[in-house]
Amino acid sequence: MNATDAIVATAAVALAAAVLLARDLRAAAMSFVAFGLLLALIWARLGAADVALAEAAIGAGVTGALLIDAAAQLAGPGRRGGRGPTALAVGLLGGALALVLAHGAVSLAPSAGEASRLVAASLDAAQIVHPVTAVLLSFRAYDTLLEVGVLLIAVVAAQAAPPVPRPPLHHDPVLARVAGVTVPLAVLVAVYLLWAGATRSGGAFQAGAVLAGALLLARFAALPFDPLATRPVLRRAMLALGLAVFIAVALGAGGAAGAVLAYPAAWTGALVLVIEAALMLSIAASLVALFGVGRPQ
Amino acid sequence: MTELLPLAVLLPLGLGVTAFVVPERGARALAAPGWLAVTALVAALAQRAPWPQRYALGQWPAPLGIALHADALAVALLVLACAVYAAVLAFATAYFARGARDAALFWPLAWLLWAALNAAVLSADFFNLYVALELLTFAAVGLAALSGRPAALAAALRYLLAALVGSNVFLLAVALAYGATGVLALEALAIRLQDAPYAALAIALAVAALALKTALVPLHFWLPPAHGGASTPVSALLSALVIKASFVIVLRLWLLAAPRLDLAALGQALAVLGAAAIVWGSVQALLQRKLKMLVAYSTVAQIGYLFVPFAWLAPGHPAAALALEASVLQLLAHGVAKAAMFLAAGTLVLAAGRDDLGALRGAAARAPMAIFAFGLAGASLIGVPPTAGFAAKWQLLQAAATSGQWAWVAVLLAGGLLAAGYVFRVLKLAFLPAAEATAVPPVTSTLSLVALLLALVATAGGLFTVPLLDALRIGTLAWRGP
Amino acid sequence: MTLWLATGCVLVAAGLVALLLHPSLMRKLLGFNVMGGGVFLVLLAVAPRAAGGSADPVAQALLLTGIVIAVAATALGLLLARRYRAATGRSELPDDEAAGTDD
Amino acid sequence: MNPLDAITWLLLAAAGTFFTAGTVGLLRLPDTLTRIHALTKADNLGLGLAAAALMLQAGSWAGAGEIALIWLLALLASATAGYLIAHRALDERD
Repeated sequence: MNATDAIVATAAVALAAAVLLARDLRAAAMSFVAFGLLLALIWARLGAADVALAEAAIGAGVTGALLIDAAAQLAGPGRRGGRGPTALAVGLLGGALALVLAHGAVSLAPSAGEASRLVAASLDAAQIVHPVTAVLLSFRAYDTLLEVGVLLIAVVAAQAAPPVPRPPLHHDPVLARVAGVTVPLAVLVAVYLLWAGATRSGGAFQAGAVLAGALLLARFAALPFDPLATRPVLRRAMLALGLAVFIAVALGAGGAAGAVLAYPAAWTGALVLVIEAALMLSIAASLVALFGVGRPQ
Repeated sequence: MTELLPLAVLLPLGLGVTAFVVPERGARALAAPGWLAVTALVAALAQRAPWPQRYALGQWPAPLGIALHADALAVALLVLACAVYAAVLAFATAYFARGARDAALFWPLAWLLWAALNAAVLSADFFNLYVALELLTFAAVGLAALSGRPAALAAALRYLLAALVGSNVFLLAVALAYGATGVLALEALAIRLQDAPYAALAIALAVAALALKTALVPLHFWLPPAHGGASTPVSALLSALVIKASFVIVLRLWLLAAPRLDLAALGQALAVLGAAAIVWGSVQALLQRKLKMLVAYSTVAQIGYLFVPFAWLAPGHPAAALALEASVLQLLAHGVAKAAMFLAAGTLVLAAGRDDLGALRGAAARAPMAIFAFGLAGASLIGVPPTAGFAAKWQLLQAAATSGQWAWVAVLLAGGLLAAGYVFRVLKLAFLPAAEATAVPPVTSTLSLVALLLALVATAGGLFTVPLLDALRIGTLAWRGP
Repeated sequence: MTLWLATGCVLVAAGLVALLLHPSLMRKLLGFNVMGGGVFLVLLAVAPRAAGGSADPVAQALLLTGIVIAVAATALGLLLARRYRAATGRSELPDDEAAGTDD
Repeated sequence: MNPLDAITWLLLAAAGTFFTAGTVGLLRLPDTLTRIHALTKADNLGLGLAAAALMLQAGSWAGAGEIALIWLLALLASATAGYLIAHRALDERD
C-alpha cells in the first residue's frame, strides 16, 4: 500500500458518501460521475486498462449522463432516509456484511489462478493477441453473446411504457458548430478503439459508448447526422444487428470450425472484427435508444 | 450431436431477434413454427441419454472456456418450458389484439425469456450463470411492465430493484469463489472450494441471492404484484418458469459446485423458510380479494415445497434421493398447474369484466370450462391423487418419514388444507348465482380451452410419476462427492 | 490489495444500505451502482495477479461484462421510473405492496 | 532531482493551486454565472498546467502531442458547456 492508493481509496469512499447522501438528485448524479472517474483511476492503478476505459466511457460517461438527465424529472418532495428501526437494522446488517466480507476476502489464500494461466498459455491457439479480447470473444465469447442479449432485452423492455414527453430541443448555433468538430472526431475515436481492441486495450463496448456519445451530441445539436432517424423496421434491425451477427458467426463459422462459437483459425481476426463492428453499431444504437431522446424540432 | 445444447439457447435467442425486427403480424405468425422448432430440438436432446451431457463452447475445455451441462434436472426444466410455452403462446395469440403495442413487445420478450431460461439451466459456469440470470431478469421485468399501466410499472420496478440486489450479491459470491479458486467452472470449483476458507460464505451468498430471485419467504415481497398484476400470459410464464430457473440454479450449485462443503445448517434454514412460505403464502392467498393476487400468493406458498427437501439434501443422507425427486416433481407439477391456473384465472377475469373475487359469482355458468380448469389445477396444488402435485407431495412425505422427522408432515398437511381453502373459496363463489346481469362481451373459448388442456396435463401427470422418474433417473443425479 | 478489498467492502455495504432503505427510486439506482462498483473492486482485488503488472485478463473480461449489464439495468430502471413518475407524479414506490396492484 | 522533474513538480503545484481556487469559487460564489467563471477560467488553466507537467514526462513527441490534443478538447468542451449553462441560466432568470 502506498500513500497515493490510500488517498484514492479515501476519496472513493468520500465520493460514494456524497453520491448517497447528497441533498438533491442532480448533485448526487454529478457526484456519481466523479465517483465513476475515480473508479476508472483505480482500475488503471490496478493494471486493468480495458476496464478503466470502459468505466470512464460507460460507467462514468453513459451512466452519469443517464442519471443527470433523469435527475430533473425524478426529483420529488420525497422523505429522506428509511424508517427508524428498519434503518438501524439494515444499517447494522450492512456494517456486519462489510466486516464479514472484508475478513473473508482478506483471508482468501491467493489462488494459483488456473484460468488466467490457461488464458496466457492458449493465446496462440486462439489467434488473438490481446488477452482481454481473447477472453471476451473467444474463451468466454458465450458470456459476451448473452450480454449483448441483455442489452437488447433492456431496449425492448424499455418500450413497454409510452414515452415520456420531453421539452423540445432548440437549435443552438454555437453547440452546432462545436458538435460539427467533435462528432466526427468522436466517430474517429470510436473506430480507433474498435480497431485497437485486437491488439491492445479497447473494443466494441468502449467504442460503442463513444459512438453513442457522438450520436447523442449530434442529436442535441440538431446536426443533419442521424443514422437512427429511419424507418422503424430499419431502426430495430440496427438495434438487433450485433446479436444477429454474433449468432450467425457462432453457428456459421462454428459449423466450419467444428464447434459452436469456435472460429476457423485462418479467419479468426476477420471474424472477430466483423462481430466487434456489428456490436459497436448496435451498442451505440441501444444506448441512444435507452436515453429516450427524440429528434429535435 | 451435442450441438443441441448450445442450439437450445441460440435458437430461441435468434427467434427473439427475428420477432423484434419484423412487424407484429410476422412475429405472431412465427409463434407456431418457432415453438415446433424449439420443442423438436428439446425432444431430440431429451433422447440423448446417458446424462449428463457436456458441451465445451468454442472448443475451449473448462475451466478455460464455458461448458454447458445437461443433466436430468436441466432436461426436466427444458421439457417443462416446452409444455408451458405451448399453452402460453396459443393463449397469447387469442389474448393480445392484432398489431397492439403490448403484443409487439410480448413476442420478442417471450422468445428471449425462453433463451434465458434454457441458458440458465444449461450453464455450468459460475459467472455465466450470473449473465444468464440477468438475461432472465431483464426479460421478466420487461414482460411484467408490458401493459404500461402505472400498477404494472410499479410492480416491474419493485421486481427490477429486488432482482438487482440479488444480482449484485450473486456477483459478489462469484468474486469470492473466483478469488479463492482461480476458476469459474462449477466442477473445477467443487474440487478447489473444499480447501478454501470462506468457501461456504460464497455459496451462502449465492444461495441467498437466488432465494431472493426465487421469492422464498421472507424475500417474496416483490412477487405478488409482479405476477398478479401482469398480463395473463406473462403471469403464467413468470410463475411457472422464471422462478423455477433460479431454483434450478440453487440445486445446480448445491449438487455440482458444493458437494464437498458442509452446508447442513444452510439446508435446514432453507427448509424452515420453505415451511414458513407454505403457511404464510397460503394464509395470504386466503385473505386476497383479487383472483390473480390469490393465485400469485399461492405461488409464494408452492415455492415453499421446493425448498423443504433441503432438510435432507445432504450427501449420504438416507432421504437425499427422495428429497431430490420431491423437489424436481414439485418443480414440474407446480409449473404446469400454476400456468394452467393463471390462464384460467385470467380468462375468468376477462369473463367477469374486472379482477375482483365478488365478480366471480355466476362464473360457473358464464365460463364453465375456465372454472373446470381452475378446479383441476387447484386439485394439483392441493395434492389430490392422482395429480402431479400429489406425486410431489407424496415423495416429500416419504422423505420426512424416512428420516423420522414428523414435524414436516404437519406442515405439509396444513399446506394442503390451506390450499384447499383458497381453491374452494373461488369455486364456491363461481357456483353462486350471478348477483347482477353483467354486460361483458363473451370471451373466446380458445382461452378456456388452452387453460383446460394444460390443467388436464397437470392432473394426469401424477399417473406417470414412475416412468417419469425412471426417464429422469434422478438418482444418478446425486453426488459424485465423498 | 487489502486496501482495495476494504474499500470495495465498504462500497458494497454503503450501496446495499442505500438500495434497501432509500424510498426514492433514483437513489436506489445510485445505491445499486455504488454497490456494483464495490463488487467490481472486490473481484479485481481478489483475482490472481498476472505477470507484468497488468490485471488478470479473465477478471477484466468479467468486469467489462458487469459494467455493460449495470448500465443496461440503470437505463431500464430510470426509464421505467420516469414513466411511472409521468403517469402518477410519484418518484417513490408505494409502501403498501397491495396498493401497487390497484388500477 | 533533475531540472525536468523540478519543473514538473512546480507546474503540478501551480495546477493544484488553480484547481483549488476554481473549486472554492464553485462552492462559494453566489450564482451560476459567476460560478462558471471559476470553473472555466481557473480549472482550464489548472488543467493546462497539469497537461504541461505531464508533457514534460511523456518521453516522446507523439505522447506529448496526445496530451496537448486532450487539453485542447477539454478546453473546447468546457467552453461550450460554460456557454450552454450560462444560456440556460439566463433563460431561467427571465
